[in-house]
Amino acid sequence: MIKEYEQELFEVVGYDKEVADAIVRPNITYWKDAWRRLRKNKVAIFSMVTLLVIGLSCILIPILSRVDYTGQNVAMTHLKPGSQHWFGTDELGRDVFVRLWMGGRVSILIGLLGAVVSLVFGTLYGGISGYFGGLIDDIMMRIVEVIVGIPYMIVVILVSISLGKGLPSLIIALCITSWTGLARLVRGQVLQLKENEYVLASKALGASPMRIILKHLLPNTMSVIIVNTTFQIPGFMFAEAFLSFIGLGVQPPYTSWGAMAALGQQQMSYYPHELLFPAVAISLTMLTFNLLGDGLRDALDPKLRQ
Amino acid sequence: MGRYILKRLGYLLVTMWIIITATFFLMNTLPGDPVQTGTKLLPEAVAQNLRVKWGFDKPVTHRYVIYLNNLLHGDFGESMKTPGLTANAIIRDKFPASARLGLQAITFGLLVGLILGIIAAFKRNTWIDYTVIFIAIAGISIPSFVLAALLQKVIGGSLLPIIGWPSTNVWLSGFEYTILPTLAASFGSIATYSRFMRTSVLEVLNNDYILTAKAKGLSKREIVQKHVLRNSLIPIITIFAPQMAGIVTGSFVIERIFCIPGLGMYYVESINGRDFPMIMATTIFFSFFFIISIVLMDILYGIIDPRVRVSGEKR
Amino acid sequence: MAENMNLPADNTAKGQGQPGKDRLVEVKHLKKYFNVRSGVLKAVDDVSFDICRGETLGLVGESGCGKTTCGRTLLGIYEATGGDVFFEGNNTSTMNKQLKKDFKRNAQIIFQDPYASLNPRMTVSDIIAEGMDIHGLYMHKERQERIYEMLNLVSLNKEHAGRFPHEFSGGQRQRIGIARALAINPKFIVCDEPISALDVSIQAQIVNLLIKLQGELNLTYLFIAHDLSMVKHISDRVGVMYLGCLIELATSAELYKNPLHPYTQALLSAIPIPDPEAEKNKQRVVLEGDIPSPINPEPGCRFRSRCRYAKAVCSEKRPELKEVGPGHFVSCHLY
Amino acid sequence: MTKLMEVKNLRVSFHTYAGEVQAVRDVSFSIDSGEAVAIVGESGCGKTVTSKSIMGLIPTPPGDIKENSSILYKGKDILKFSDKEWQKFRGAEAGMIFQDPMTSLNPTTKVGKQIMENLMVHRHMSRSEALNEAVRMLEVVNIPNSRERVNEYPHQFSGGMRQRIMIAIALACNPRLLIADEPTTALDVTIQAQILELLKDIQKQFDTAVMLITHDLGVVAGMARNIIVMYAGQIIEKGTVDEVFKNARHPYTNSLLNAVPGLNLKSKVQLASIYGTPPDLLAPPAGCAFAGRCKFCMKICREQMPGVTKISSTHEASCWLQHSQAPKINIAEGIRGEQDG
Amino acid sequence: GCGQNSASSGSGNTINLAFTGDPESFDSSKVAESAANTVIQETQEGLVRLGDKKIEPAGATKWEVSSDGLTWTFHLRDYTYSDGVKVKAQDFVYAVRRMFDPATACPSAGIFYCIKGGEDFLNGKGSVEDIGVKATDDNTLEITLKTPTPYFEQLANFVSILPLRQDVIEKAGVTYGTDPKAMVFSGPFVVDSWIRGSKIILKKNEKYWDAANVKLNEAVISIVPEQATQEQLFDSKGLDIIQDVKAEYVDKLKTKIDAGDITSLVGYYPSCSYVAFNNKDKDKIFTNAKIRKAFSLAIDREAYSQNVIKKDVPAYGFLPFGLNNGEKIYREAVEEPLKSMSGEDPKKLFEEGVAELGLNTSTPITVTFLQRTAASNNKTISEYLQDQWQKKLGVIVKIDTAADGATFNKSIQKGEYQVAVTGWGGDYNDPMTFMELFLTGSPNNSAFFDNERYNELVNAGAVDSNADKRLDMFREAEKILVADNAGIAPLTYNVKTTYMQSYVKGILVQAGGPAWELKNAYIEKK
Ligand SMILES: Nc1ncnc2c1ncn2[C@@H]1O[C@H](COP(=O)(O)OP(=O)(O)OP(=O)(O)O)[C@@H](O)[C@H]1O
Ligand SMILES: Nc1ncnc2c1ncn2[C@@H]1O[C@H](COP(=O)(O)OP(=O)(O)OP(=O)(O)O)[C@@H](O)[C@H]1O
Ligand SMILES: [Mg+2]
Ligand SMILES: [Mg+2]
Repeated sequence: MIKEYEQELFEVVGYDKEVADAIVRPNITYWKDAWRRLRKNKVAIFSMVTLLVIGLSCILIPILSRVDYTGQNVAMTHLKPGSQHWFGTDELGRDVFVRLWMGGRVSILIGLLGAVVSLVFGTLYGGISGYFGGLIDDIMMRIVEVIVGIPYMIVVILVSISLGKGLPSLIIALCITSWTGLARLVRGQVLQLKENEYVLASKALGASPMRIILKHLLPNTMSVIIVNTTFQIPGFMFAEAFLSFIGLGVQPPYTSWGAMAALGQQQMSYYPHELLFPAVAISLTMLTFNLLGDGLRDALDPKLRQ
Repeated sequence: MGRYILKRLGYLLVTMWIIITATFFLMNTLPGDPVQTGTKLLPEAVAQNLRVKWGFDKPVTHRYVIYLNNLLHGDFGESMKTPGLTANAIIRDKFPASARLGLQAITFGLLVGLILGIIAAFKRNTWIDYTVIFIAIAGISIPSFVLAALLQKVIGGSLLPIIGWPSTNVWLSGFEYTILPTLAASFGSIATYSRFMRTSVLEVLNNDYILTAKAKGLSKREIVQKHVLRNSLIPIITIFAPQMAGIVTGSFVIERIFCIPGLGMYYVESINGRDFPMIMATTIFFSFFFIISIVLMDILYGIIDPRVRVSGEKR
Repeated sequence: MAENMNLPADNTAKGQGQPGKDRLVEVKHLKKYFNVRSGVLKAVDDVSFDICRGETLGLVGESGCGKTTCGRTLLGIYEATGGDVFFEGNNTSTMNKQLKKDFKRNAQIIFQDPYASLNPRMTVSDIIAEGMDIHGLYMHKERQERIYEMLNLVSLNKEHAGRFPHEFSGGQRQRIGIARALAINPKFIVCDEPISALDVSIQAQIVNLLIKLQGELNLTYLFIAHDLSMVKHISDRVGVMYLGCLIELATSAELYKNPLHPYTQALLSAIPIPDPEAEKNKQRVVLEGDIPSPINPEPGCRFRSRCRYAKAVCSEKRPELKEVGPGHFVSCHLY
Repeated sequence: MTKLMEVKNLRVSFHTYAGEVQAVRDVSFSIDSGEAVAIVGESGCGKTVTSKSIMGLIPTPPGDIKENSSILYKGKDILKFSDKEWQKFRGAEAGMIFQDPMTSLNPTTKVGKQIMENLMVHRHMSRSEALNEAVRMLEVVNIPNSRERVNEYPHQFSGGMRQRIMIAIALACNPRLLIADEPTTALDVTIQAQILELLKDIQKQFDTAVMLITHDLGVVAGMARNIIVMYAGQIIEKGTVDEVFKNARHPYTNSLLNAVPGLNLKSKVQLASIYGTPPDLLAPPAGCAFAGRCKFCMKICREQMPGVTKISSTHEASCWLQHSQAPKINIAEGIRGEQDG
Repeated sequence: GCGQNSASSGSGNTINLAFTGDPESFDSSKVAESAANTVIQETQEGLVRLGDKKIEPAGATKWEVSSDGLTWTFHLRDYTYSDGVKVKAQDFVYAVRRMFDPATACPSAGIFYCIKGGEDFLNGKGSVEDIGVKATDDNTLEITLKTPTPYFEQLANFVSILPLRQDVIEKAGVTYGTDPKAMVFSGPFVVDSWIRGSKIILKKNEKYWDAANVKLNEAVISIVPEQATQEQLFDSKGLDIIQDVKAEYVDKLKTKIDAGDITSLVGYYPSCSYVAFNNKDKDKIFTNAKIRKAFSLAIDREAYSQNVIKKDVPAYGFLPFGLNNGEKIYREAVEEPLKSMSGEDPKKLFEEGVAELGLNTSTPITVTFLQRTAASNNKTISEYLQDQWQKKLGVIVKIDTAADGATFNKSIQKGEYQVAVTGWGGDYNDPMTFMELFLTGSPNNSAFFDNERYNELVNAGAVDSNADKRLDMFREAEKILVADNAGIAPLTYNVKTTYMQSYVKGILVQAGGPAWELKNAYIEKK
C-alpha cells in the first residue's frame, strides 16, 4: 500500500548548490588531540591529581608543619607511627612524616629532571643513530658501548671529584649512562619504523632527516619511550640514593626518598615502617606515573580515539 | 652476513681497546692509594714494597703498555685483594654461579614478563591489566634487597634453603638452592618485560594484519604466537641484550644476601678496594659480553623484522 | 608561481629524445636490482625514456613488472643500481643541495599503497600540509585554507581534516595521498595507480582535476595505471613494461590502434567492458606458458616463454628498443 | 539455491571525536551459495565496513554495530558468535580479501607462512603439505618462481603481487563465502582476467558465494549475477547485473554507469563525473542522501527517506522517482544528455 | 651441595659458624684481616697460643728473655704438619724472613719492626742474614730485637710469624694460600675445602700434637655477609654462633637467653672509635686545643652509645678495655681522663678558643665533617654529631661524603679534612698498640697530633719493662691526648658480645685477634 504524499513535494528542484558543510570541528594537531583525550581518561586524571597532591605536599608540608625535619630526639628513636609522630620517628628520633615530604622534594625533582634529560638526549641520539644507519649508526652505537663498558662507579667517583658536589654534578652523574638504554630502544624502533612507506613519502616530499625523526619516527616510538621514562623515574630516585652513598647526592640533614629507603632497609626487620613509608611514596609516585603513562599511550594512539 | 660479522668483530676490537684504555686511565686517576685501602694505613716502607710489587712505582703509561702486553698473552694479572689468585682464576671460579643465576633469572623473568605483558595488553584497562601494573610497580620499586629478605623470611627456612649454592656440578645440581635467588633476581625483569611487552603488543594489535590473521580464523593464542609476538619483540630484545651481559657481572645484592659465590660482589668490591687487575678484568669481561650481545641483538633485529637492514646494505 | 610560466603545453606526439623539445625528465639506462634470497631481482633493467614538460607519459604493464620501482627510482626514493635520471637537465644523483631540494619540491609521487604511505599518527591536515611545511610554502591561515582547498579538490570534506588515516575508507585514503602530492604545486608527478581504489565518478573527478592542472600549470605526469582506458584518456604517450624492460612506447592513439608487441596486444584484448552482454562474448588473447621470473632472468627476450611468435633469436638476444614508426618504439625481434 | 547469508538491517557507526560516523545505515541483502554478488558504490559509502561486519572485524570501540542488526549465516546470527564459533567461521567458512594488501600482510612473516597458517589450522595439513599447497596457490595467482618466492617477505613484492597473495590466503581453504574487497585494483588486465577466471572456477567448484566489491563495472559485468549499489551507507539499488546495467532506476546508478570512460573516448576531454560531494556521514541528511547531487531532486527527496520500490522480483531501488506520484523521467537519457550538453 | 649445615655428619662434632666476608688468603705472610687471621690461627700452631686472656705455650714449650730484653729464645716441642713432616725452628726463620722480604710485601711487617734488621731488609738496605732470627737447632729459635719490647710475647701470637714450610710454598709459588689442598697445617684443624664466597670447611687435624684434646670433628664456616641472614640462620640453628648483632636482635634473643637456649659471652674488643680533629687544620679552627676540647665535650657519649648506635660503651679515654699492661688490665687501672671534665661548658671553651684564634665571629663558623661513605651507620653518626655541634656550639657543620673507603683514607692521610670519625683496633695485647698511634709521624696518626711530651712518654713506655712505671707514663700520655690537648675525641669502646646456642661449649672468644678459638670447643650432645 503506497502512501500518498502532497503532489508538490514531487516538484523537481535539481542540484543543491550550497553544499552544506557539516559541523567542522576545529581541527587540531596530533598532540593537542592527545591532550584532549588524556583529559578524558579518568585513571590518568586521577593519577595527575595524585601527583599534584604529592607535589604540593612536598612543597607545603615541610613549611607548614610545626615539626622541624632536622629536629633530633635521640631518646625517642624508631618510634612506631602514632598520634605524636604520624609516621613514627627514625634512628635519630626525627619525625618521618615531615622528612618524607622533605625528601620528596629532592626525589621528585631528581626523578623528573633526570628523566627529562635522558629522555631528550636518548630519543634524539637513538633516533639519529637508527635513522641514518650505516657508519653514523656504527659510530654512535660504539660510543654507547664504550659508555656502558666503562665501570659506572669509576666514572661517578671521578665526576664527584672533578665537578664537585651539588645538583649539576648529581644530574650529570645520573644521566651519564641512563640515556643509553633509551637510545638503544629508540634506535631499535626506528630501524624498524624507518622502513615504512610513510617515511618514504615524507622523504619524497623533501623532508629533512631531522624532520622525519621528529615528526614521523619519534611519535610512533612514543609508547616505548613513555614506558621507559615512567620506569626511569623511580630508577633515578634509587640512583640518587646510591649516589648520595658515595657523596654525590643530597647532603645531610637533607634527605630523599631513596636515602630514606636505603636507611629503612637496614632497619626493616625491626622497624618496618621506616622502609614502608619511603617505599610506598616511591611506589605511589611510580604507580601514578605509570598509570599516567598508560593513559598517555592510549591518548597518543589514534586508533583509540573517540 | 659473513662480512657483516667480520666487520662487527673488527669494531669489537676497537671498542674493547677504547674501553680498556679509558678504564685504565680513569681508574688510575681515582683518588686513593690502591695499596692503602684498609682502615689502617700501612707503614710507608711496606706500602712502598706493595707499590713495587704491583708496579705502581712506574708511570701510568708505562704500566699501560705492560698491561696491554700481558693482556695480549691472556694474562689479566693477579688480584690485589686476594693474593695468589689471578683475575682469570677468580672469573673462572665465580662465573658459573653468576651465569647460572643470571640465566635462570632472565629466562624466568622473560617468560613471565612476556606472558604478563601480553595478557595485560589483551585485557587493557581491566583489573587484570591493573594487577600486572601492580606487579610491575612492585618489581621496580621494591628494592631487590628487600624482596630477597622477604623471600628468605616467608618462603625460606623450612621449605627451601635460604643461603648457599651448589658447589659440585655447578650448572645442574642443587636446584632448590637457586629457587629463591632466581625469584628475587627475576622480579625486576618481570616488571620491565611485562610493561614493555604490554605497550609493544598494543602497538602491534593496531595493525591491519592482525585483522587478516583474525579473518583466517586463528585463535587468540595462534594470533599471539604467530603474529603479535614477533612484531612486538624489538624493544624486548633491546632490553634483553644488556641483561644478557649483566649476567656476567652478576647481581651484587642478590649474591650477597643469598651467599652465592658469584662475580657480583667482586665487581663492586674491587672498585672500592682499588683492586685494579680485577676492575680491569671484570670490565673487559663485561664489555666483551655486552658488545657480543649487542651484535646478536642487531642480527636478531634483522631476523625478526626482515625490513630492518642492520648490515647497512642500501635500499 | 613564476617557475610554472614556462613553455606552453605541447600535446602533440613527441618522439624519444627528439631534439628541440623541452625535456623535463630524462631517464637513461635506469636499473634497479634488489638482492633477494634466491638471487638478484632485476626489477628495472635498463629502461630509458624522456618525458617532456607538460606531457603525460602513461606506464602500463603486468603487475610486478617494475612500474612502481621505476617511478620510485626515478625520484630517488630508491637508490638506482645504475643509470641516470636528469631533471630539467640536471643529473639527480649529482645535484647540489639546493637543486636537490628544488627537485624534491618539484617532483612528487602519489603512492600506490595509500594506507601504508600515511603516517598513522598524523592528522589528515598535517599529512597534507607536510610538504608545505617542509618547503615553507604556506603559513598560518593560508596553510589552513590550502588544506581545505586540497580536501575539496579531492572531494573530501573539511571535517575530514582532523581525522586520522585509519578512519577513512580505501578510496578516501588514496585521495589524501593525491592531495598531499598536489599541495606543493609540483611540476612533475609520478602517479602510481592514483585512481585504482576510486569509484568511477571520483576517478573521473580526479582525472579531470589532473588534466585541468596540467592545462593550467603545465604539469608533467608519469601515470602508472592498469585501467587502460583511463591511461589512454590521460596520456600523450604510453610505455608498456614487461618484466623490468620497456617493450613498447608510442603515442597513446597509436599504441591502442596499432599495438605491435605481442604482449601489448594481449594486454589490450583483456580490457573488461562494463556491459554484461559484451563481456560474455569477448575474445581475449590468452597468454599461456610459464611466467618468467625477474630473479636472475635469462638473457634474451623476457617475453619469449609466453610469446606466440617466439623464435630462436628471442632466447639469444635481448631485443633493442627500435623506432618502427614515427614515435613508435618497440622492442621485439619481430620488427 | 539456498540462502547462504542474509544481512538484515545492518547499522554500523564509528564513534569519533567529531561525533558518530554512520558508516552503514540499515543495509539488508542476502547471498545464495554459489552466487556472485557485486557491491558497487561511491568511495566511502560503507562497502568495506559492511564486509568487515560480516567477518566480525569491526573494532569495538570505536566501531559499534547497532542493536537490531543481524547477519545470518546458514540461519545462525553470526553477530552472536562465541570466539570459538568465529574461529571456525573465519577462514574456513568465509574468507576475505582485504582492500589494502600492504598493511594487511604481516611484514615480518614470509608470505608462504602466511598462506600455510590457514591451511594448517583449517585443513589440518602438515607443514610440508601446507608448504606445497602454498606454492601451488602462489602459482595459481600467477606469481612466478613461487617455490622461491614463498620464502620472501611482503615488502619484497609489488603492489599487485601482494594483492594476489591476499587472494591466495583467502582462497586457501576454499571458503563457502568469499568476500573480495576490491581484489583486482592493483592488477593489470591480463592478470585480472586470470584472477577473475580463478574466482569463477572456485565459485563453481566449491559452490562458493562471492561478495565482490569493486569499482570496475567491467569486472562486475563479467563476474557477478547480482549487483548491489550502495550510497552513503545505504543500498539504493539492487538487482541482477542485466537489470541494473540496462535499466538502472536510481539516478546515482545511472550517473555511475555514465562516468565509465570507454576506450573510444577522446583524449583529455572532461570525463563525466557526478556533481558535488557525497554527504557527510556524521550527519547524514534526513532525506535521500543523494538529493543534493541529483539532477532530478524533488522537494520530498530533501525531507524524507525514500522507500524501497520493487521493480521486478529481483530488482529494487530506493528513489522517490520510482514513486507513483513522481514525474516520469527517463533518468538515463537525462544524465547522458547533461554530459553531452 | 652446600648449606646442609646442620644436617651433615652427626651434629655432635660439627660446629656451624659464619664470616661476613671471604678471607683474602690463607698465606700468613700476606694477610691482615680478621677472617683470614681466624682460620690461620685455627690451622697453624705457632710459638704461643692465646688462652683464656693470656698467652700460653704452644709450639714452644718455654722461652727466655735475655736480661737486656733484646734476645728471646724459644724452645720448640716435637710436632708435625698435617703431612707428617716435623715443624722445625728453621720454618719460623723462614717465616720471619719471608715477612720482611720486600717481594712478599707483608702488610703487617710494620708490627715487627722491633725485630733487628727487619725494617732495614724491608727497605732494601740490609741482607736477609742480618734479620735477628735464627735457628740454633731444629728445636730452638732465637729472635734478636732492636729495642727491648716487653710485650714481644704478645706479638709472638701474631699470624705473620707462624711457621711456614719453604718446600710447600716454593712448590705453590704465588698461589700459596689460595688452595688449601696445596697447603700443610700444623694447628688443631686443617682447611678441608674453601669455596670462595660460599664456605670454608675445617676438619680436625689428626696429626696435631694435642689432637686428643680437640673434640670438634668439623667446623663449617659459611660466608654470610648480611647480618639479617645470619640472624635468621641463627634462629633456625643453622648457625651456632653469632657476633656483632644489633641491639634490636638482642632484645629478640632475650627470652631465649632467659630460657637457657642461648648463652652469651660479653667481651671487649680492643678497639676505640673516635673523632679525629685535624690538628694541622688549614682553616685553623682545629689547631686550637680549646676548640677541639669543646667539640669533644659537646658530644653526649651516653646518648650516643645508647640511643644512636645502640651498642658499645661510651669512651672517655682512648685505650679500650681488654688491653693488658703486664698483669693488669690497663683500663681498669687508669681512670678515663674525660670522666672528670663533664662539668666544663663546651660553648664557653669554644668561644675562648675562637677568641684565641682571633676568628671573625660575625658569621657562624662553618666546619666540614668528612664521612666515610653514606652507608647508613656512618650517616646516623655524622648526622648526630652534626646536630650536637650545631646545637651546642652554634657552629655550622657541613657533611662531606667520601666516595669510598679509599678516597676517605686518602683525604685523611693527606690531612685534607677537618673532622672525621674513625677508629683503631689493637693488633696485640699491649697499650702500645694504641699509644704508638699518635706519635708524631706515625703513619696512622690521622689527627696529625703532635705533642712532644706525649712522644717522650710513649717512647719511654715502649721499652720500659717495669709495668707500673709504664702505667704512669701511659696514663699521663692518654690525658694529654684526649683531655689536655684533646687531639681526638673518643666516642666508644667496642663491646663484643657473642651469642651461641647453649649446646656449644668450650669456645673461647678473645679480645682482639681471631674471632673465636675452637681448639677446645665442642658440641654437647642434645
Ligand atoms: N574507524 C573509523 N572511524 C571513523 N570513520 C570510519 C572508520 N572506518 C571507516 N569510516 C568511515 O566509514 C565510511 C565507510 O567506509 P568504508 O571503508 O566502508 O568505505 P568503502 O565503501 O569501502 O569505500 P572505498 O571504496 O573508498 O574503500 C567512510 O566514510 C569512512 O570515512
Ligand atoms: N624492496 C624490494 N625487495 C625485493 N624485491 C622487490 C622490492 N620491491 C619490489 N620488488 C620486486 O620488484 C619487482 C617489481 O616490483 P614493482 O613494485 O615495481 O612492480 P609494479 O610494476 O609496480 O607492480 P604492481 O602493478 O603489481 O604494483 C617485483 O617482482 C617485486 O617483487
Ligand atoms: Mg606497483
Ligand atoms: Mg573499501
